[in-house]
Amino acid sequence: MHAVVAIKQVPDTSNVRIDPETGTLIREGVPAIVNPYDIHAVEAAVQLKERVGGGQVTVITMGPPKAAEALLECVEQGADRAILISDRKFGGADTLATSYVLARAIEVINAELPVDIIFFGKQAIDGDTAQVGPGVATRLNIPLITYAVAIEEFDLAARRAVVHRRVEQGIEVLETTLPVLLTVEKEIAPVRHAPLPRLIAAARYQPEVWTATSPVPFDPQQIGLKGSPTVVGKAYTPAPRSGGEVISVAALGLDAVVARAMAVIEQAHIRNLQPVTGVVS
Amino acid sequence: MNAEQPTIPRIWVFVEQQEHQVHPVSWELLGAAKRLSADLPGSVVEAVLPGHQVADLAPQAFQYGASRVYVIDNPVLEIYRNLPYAVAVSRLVTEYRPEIFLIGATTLGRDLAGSIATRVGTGLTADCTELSIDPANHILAATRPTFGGNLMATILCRRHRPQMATVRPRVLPMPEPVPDATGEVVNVPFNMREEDVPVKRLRLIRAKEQPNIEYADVIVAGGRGVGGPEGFALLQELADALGGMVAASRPVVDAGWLDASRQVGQTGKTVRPKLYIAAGISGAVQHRVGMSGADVILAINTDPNAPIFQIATLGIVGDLYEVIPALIRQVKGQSYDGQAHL
Amino acid sequence: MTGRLTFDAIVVGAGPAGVAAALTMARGGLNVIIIERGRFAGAKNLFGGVFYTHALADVLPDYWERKPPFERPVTEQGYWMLSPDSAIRVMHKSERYLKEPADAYTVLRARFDPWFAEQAVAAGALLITRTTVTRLLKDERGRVIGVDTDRPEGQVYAPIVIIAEGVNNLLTQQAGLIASDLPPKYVALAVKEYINLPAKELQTRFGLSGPREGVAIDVFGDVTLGLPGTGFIYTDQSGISIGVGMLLDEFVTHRLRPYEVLERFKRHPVVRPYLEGGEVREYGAHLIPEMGYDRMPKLAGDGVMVAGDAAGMVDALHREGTNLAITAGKMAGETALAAHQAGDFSAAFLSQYRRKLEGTFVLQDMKQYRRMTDFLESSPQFMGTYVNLLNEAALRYFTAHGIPKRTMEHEILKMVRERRSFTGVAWDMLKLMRAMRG
Amino acid sequence: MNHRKNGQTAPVAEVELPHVNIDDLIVCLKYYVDEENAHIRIKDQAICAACNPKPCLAFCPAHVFETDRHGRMMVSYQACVECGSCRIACPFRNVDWRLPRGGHGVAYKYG
Repeated sequence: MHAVVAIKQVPDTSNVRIDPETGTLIREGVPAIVNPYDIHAVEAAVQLKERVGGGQVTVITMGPPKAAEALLECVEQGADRAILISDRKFGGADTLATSYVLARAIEVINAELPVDIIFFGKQAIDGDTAQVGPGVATRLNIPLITYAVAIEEFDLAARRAVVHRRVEQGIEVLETTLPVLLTVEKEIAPVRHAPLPRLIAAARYQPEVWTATSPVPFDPQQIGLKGSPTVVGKAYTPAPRSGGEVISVAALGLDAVVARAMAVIEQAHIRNLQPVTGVVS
Repeated sequence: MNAEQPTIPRIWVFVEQQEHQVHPVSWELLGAAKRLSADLPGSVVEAVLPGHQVADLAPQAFQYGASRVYVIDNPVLEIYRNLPYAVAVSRLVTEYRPEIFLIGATTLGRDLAGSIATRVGTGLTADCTELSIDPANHILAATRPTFGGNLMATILCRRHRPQMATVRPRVLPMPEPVPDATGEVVNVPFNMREEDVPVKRLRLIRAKEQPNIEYADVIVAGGRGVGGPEGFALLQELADALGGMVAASRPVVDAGWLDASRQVGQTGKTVRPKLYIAAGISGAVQHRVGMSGADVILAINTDPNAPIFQIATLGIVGDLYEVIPALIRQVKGQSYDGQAHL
Repeated sequence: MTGRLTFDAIVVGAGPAGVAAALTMARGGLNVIIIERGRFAGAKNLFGGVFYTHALADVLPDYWERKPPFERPVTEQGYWMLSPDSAIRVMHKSERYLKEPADAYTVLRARFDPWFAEQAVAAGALLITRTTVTRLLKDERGRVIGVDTDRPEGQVYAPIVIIAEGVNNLLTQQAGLIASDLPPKYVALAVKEYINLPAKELQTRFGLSGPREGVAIDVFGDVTLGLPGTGFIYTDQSGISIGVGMLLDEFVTHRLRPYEVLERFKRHPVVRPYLEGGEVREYGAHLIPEMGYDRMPKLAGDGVMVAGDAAGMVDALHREGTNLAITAGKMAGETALAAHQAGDFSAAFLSQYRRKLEGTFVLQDMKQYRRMTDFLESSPQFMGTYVNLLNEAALRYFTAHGIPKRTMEHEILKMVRERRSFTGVAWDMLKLMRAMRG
Repeated sequence: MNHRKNGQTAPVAEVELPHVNIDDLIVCLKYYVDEENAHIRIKDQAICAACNPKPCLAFCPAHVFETDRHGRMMVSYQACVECGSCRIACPFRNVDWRLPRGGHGVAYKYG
């Protein structure tokens, strides 16, 4: 069994703060972490490897040299091989260019050792686009299952798997051929505390570094800014939330206050809500 | 091919239906497309409706503003799967070359949009909250939150067409349907066979999920001011009436009135509901970082100096035991039951 | 994996003591593992101190070329003595402080400690983070032979374990080097905030001419409500470290919330202008062992040594700790090297660690100030009465216009007598001298 | 335990401390909360119930300890900065305190 996991190093957005004076992001001291969904993807790959009795887990990332740290954490978690795709020429990539680079890398990895399954986290917490996984599956022309929460069956001999996927109505149970690409929710596999020998192995591990030209060339037209149809027109911090009106029951009376509250509830336009769970009738 | 007048700027909206039920975001997008159309001279608003035996949904699309509906009907489209949908819609896009293509950022839409954009080789801005036409060059300015909502980015796609965007449900207003509106139905042939689809749906488990306040659209949260676990029954009643969930600030969880999974704030969860009702919550920074991303905040507190009022859309100084029962009566009268009202 | 994980030496904790020990041993050719529970070295560390470079230069002579992430050199230092509304400030500024590298720097630990740990890694030590050592492994004769961690397959073996676990000395107790937890009367609790201010603004406020100048201030008196303890204000690169520490016992006895004591300090009329407009970027709390020389643990046992805060190596009077830790770590490392050479890891052999330390400032200073904690605790007038008295005397002195000087002096003396008898003053002075002499 | 004589103590009781909402302070801290394992536990609630005047409610620098209205001692270990004060200063040694699992708990950014 050969699984490839694509991961991303992201700033821990739960710790991003806005400087109230300048209105800019305070990046100082914001730790870089493995995208939280991706570490579950790695765990899922490692557990699958254990389940089928062996194989290889290859983890890849596109990013700056510092992203090697994130790969090492995946090696601790049980990945066997780690590849950092890093080159200034890849900079400024949007989801289309990123999916090209990852798909091309996976093709090369597949040529060395055929790949049976590819894992992505369901989305990265810095961009939240959830588009790179679907893009890679499309480029590789293999089945895509997003929001996967469990792998019920995985049959290498029959080249098929049964995967559970979260949708609005509940859990969809899908049968797919292999190879398949999954983007995963955290439920796919709880992250285990990595064994100490793995930490020691990772501390001594050097990830491979691939550039835009070596060991394989990437199409310069499809990478980085050049390969990205979208550009950021402007970026700004949302205006800090300011309070609206404050009214009091004592001054206006209960009826008037409730009427104002109802108008505000109306403003949230929640009437056309789809229920979070349950049947859409 | 019948790619008539490719110069007409077409604004397309993907009509998402499952089990013959259209997701409301599709209508919201038609409303948005209408507004964009006003800023894009000569443009038309059209809808794409794939599925099996769904042609009868087309009139609804006309009512919400589409002048034409492309119906792609095939049994392989009965249940949504990525491949047949991506192939069918991509072919249509290649044929008609729309200027703009909008898709709801739902589970289905997010699964589909990236595949279409990759097949067509164009740019996609995911999960937008705002759309407009840049008046200078008539291109789509799609704005989306990033870095966990701490930064807004306006994304442009200058040279590739269509300009694709997925848009979050319920961030755009629901347009009023025009009852007698009509339009043209274009039946698009699509002849993929079931044996060409590598993914089969074996079953659907319709299960109630574990309560997770992070996904809730309406949250009624209580703080120390609620006074005790009994008060949360009242908050639960309001939450039920609004189709939402109950949450709490740290002191409440510390006191054991509510489970830790319901805690909002720095050491709890970060929520981003449409409506956040804060009852008896003073609003320490610790709590505010967890909920200030809510669209609308209604705060009820007896203390007029409570910091929560600094960020509330509407602050009510008063006794929550007086205000909330009155709210419950009003809300129940207007049936905010969390179900779709179409 | 099969087979034991075995190293020449295990260091518990990647603070200054542990890293100095690991660095020394790695350079001496030992296969060393440092096990740190934080996400990175320094993640759990906090101090309200000044970093003295002499000890660092001792373990890392070329440290300056390795660009340590210091905040600012200390080019002005001294004391503020606060009464509720005033301050007497005794500051020393000298051209002689302006040299590079300087004798002392302000430091933020989450920035400095990772750098220091990197130097040990560069020397060949293996740094494993995010791993908590849960217990010592001992053989049937009670000799320490390794540690267990909270990781699966987490046992590691080595003939020597150096405990540099910090003030919460759980392993030191397990090793039998100290009998029990430190009582709250011999531990200080310090809370600190890091307040961000633009470097330019900071320099203007503190009268600094540029980034190569900095201030370290110890604050006494009203800052601790007159209780034994100190406050501190240090300038960082673009921020201020401000904090207050008191014996834990005082917080317990007087039911004080540490962060409220700190807030009161920040609002003091003399302090507040320095902080104006700054943004609190971090708050933290830490214990400081102040048990003094006489209550230090045994420093070595069979297969084990202890260094740094875990061994109580703090000179509270001179706000020193990291330098004691580094020197002790180095001595422990050297002892481990000698033990490997001799093939002898017994308590008897490792006792040379203590003998080495006795030849340094570490144990000599600790011995000299052995009575300081007891003295201050039993003589609160040094913090309360005297500081207030000094402030009021100063006020009289500086505002006594038109009053005969003799009258003014008389009034001041009268004030002293009202607060504390002359014999009381004499007695206090005697006690202070004894405490200082050791 | 405390051998200080009355009268020599500075008049601490007269000092009014400014109120600080601890939540406003710990908001700037980065925690990696171990959701599954609490590293601080009360050994025996009955001892806390009988304890007077519960010094931990004051001295804990992260205000981890709080009683609910039934007097039960609640521990919000998630906010702990791991100083260890409660371990040694609880008058009844009633706090079971360990180090959080490796990598969890507070992570200072400045320190």
